[in-house]
Amino acid sequence: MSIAISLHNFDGPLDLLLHLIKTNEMDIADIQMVEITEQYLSVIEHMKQLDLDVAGEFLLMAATLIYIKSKMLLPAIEEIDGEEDELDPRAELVRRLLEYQRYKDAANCLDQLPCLKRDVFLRQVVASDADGDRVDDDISIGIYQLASAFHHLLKHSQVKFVHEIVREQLSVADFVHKILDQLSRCGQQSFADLFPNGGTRQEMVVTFLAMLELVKMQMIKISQSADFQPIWLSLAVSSTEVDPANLDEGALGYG
Amino acid sequence: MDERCRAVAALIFAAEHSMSLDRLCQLFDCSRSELRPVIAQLQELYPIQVGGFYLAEVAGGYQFRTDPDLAPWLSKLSRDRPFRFSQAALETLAMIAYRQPVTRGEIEYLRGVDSGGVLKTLLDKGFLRILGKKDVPGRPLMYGTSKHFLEFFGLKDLSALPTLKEFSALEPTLDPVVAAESATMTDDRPVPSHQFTNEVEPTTE
Amino acid sequence: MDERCRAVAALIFAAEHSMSLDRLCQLFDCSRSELRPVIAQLQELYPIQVGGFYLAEVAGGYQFRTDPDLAPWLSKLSRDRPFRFSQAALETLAMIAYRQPVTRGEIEYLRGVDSGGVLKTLLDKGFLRILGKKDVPGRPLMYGTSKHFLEFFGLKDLSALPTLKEFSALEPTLDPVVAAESATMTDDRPVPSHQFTNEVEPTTE
Repeated sequence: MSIAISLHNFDGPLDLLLHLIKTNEMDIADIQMVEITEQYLSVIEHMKQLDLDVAGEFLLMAATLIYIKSKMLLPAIEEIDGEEDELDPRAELVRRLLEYQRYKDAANCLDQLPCLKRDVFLRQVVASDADGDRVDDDISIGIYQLASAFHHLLKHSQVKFVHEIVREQLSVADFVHKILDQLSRCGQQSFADLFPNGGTRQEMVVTFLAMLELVKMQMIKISQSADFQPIWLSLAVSSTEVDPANLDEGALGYG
Repeated sequence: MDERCRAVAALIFAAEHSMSLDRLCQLFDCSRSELRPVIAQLQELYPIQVGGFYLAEVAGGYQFRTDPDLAPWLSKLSRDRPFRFSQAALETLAMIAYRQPVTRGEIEYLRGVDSGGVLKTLLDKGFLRILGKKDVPGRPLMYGTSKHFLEFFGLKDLSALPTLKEFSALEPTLDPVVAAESATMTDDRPVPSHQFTNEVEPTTE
Repeated sequence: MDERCRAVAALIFAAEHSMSLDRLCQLFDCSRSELRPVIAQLQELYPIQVGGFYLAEVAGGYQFRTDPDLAPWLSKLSRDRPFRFSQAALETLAMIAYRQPVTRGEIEYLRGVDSGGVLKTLLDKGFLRILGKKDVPGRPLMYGTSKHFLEFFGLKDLSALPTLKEFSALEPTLDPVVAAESATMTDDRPVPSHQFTNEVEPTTE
């Protein structure tokens, strides 16, 4: 048999199977499993060699065919538990094929009906009522159109949805004062203690900025005794020299 | 013909879609039994294959359409190529037309392939409607054909679908799973599948 | 009538604009003198004030038109025509159906345009009902869908609306909008949302 068959010509594994059965002039009720399975597999194999994507459905059917074939090769064993109606392993497949064949025929029937704009034409509607919005064409509105409209709305919405942030006005100046306060009180403080547990990310960032500002203004010193040891912060000026007036937001450049 | 008779013809002629008897009754404020003879008279006046177009009974109503045998002449008129169904779309549509209400899973079992894309296309083109959710685990959506489907294929209603002899004879022997599912179908489905003629756009009171 | 005569009638019937004699000659590849008797024959078949509409000679061509004296009936048709959804109305209704209770501001935020007119139309047509006032500054009205809405769409209840997840399952590629949307839906149905702005897209933290 020529293998000049493209899987794309087939609507699915059932379609391909029907084609093979017909070309072999087999009785659909008495499919020769060995032959059909072989041919089916060779088509699939051929497609694979051409590096074409063989859809999962076709492979699933291949597995089914092999299973049925092997089941038929086994001698029929008397069921011990008295299950008498030993079904033909092909029965389910045959039923599906017949059913599928029927809908294929039905599809042909539909195609032969006179179709709008192909065989039959309607009077062109004269746009008489130009009032209001453009109305939906000739589709009566149903649930699908409703869901579709919402989907479309979300997809094409002009509005950019950004997470709404309530900006907490954390001031660097406040944190500068806070650090200076703490250092005036206890002389020195470890870097880790500047970030108490439970602080938000924003608080941490602002605290760190405040610390850098203080270093820049040479108001604090940072020291570490050795690598990986705690980092210590201490005042570089006497606490009386600290002039809070210079340390507002504007002066720090965060205004 | 009397004025009402002429007016009925003019209204059917002018309407955008097939005009149901109910809508005509509403517009003329009279009963169906009063209008039936009027329609019969018009069908006699505008028969098929006489005057180029005829009064057709379509999608639960009436509509003037060109004679199908004149298609070759008319195709010269339309600039855009006629809409063509792919084999996959046609098969899927046939399954839904004959088996509705039907779920995507049932369609895929019958076709043996994934059918999401085809379903979406058919829904987008207005050939299908969602009939509700099936009362089985997972509550899958149930599909059926739309009024546009009937209009497109020039069908009076679903019973006008071509009968397939073996088709109906073998129908009960669908796979056991689907059969079982159908058995558990609740009686109060959102839309009875056979009452398609009632699906005409709702009227405003 | 012969086929050409019927074809001429059908072409005039189906054409978008009035059909000129020249265009007909071109389509049928024949001379004006050949077609004139055909037109005359059709004018006899479709005379004015007999069958509701007639073959009229207008602006350099031919066209079927309804009898002028039937105008009152035809204006009744356009006046009483069933409510047709505009895209704006459908979008707004969809949004309310899926998001209820929802305020006008929230609708306008998502649609990006003023929606007062559409809301009023939908309220007038009975698709909506007012669910109360939202407990935020300004106390805006909250909208939801009505019982008529359910009847119109053949829905048993709101849970019968397909979720966007089910909807997008028809498409081979799940688009990010729906992915994000579904993520916010814990339940398998449209969830009434009070925190509208936070639900559309997941936060970026």
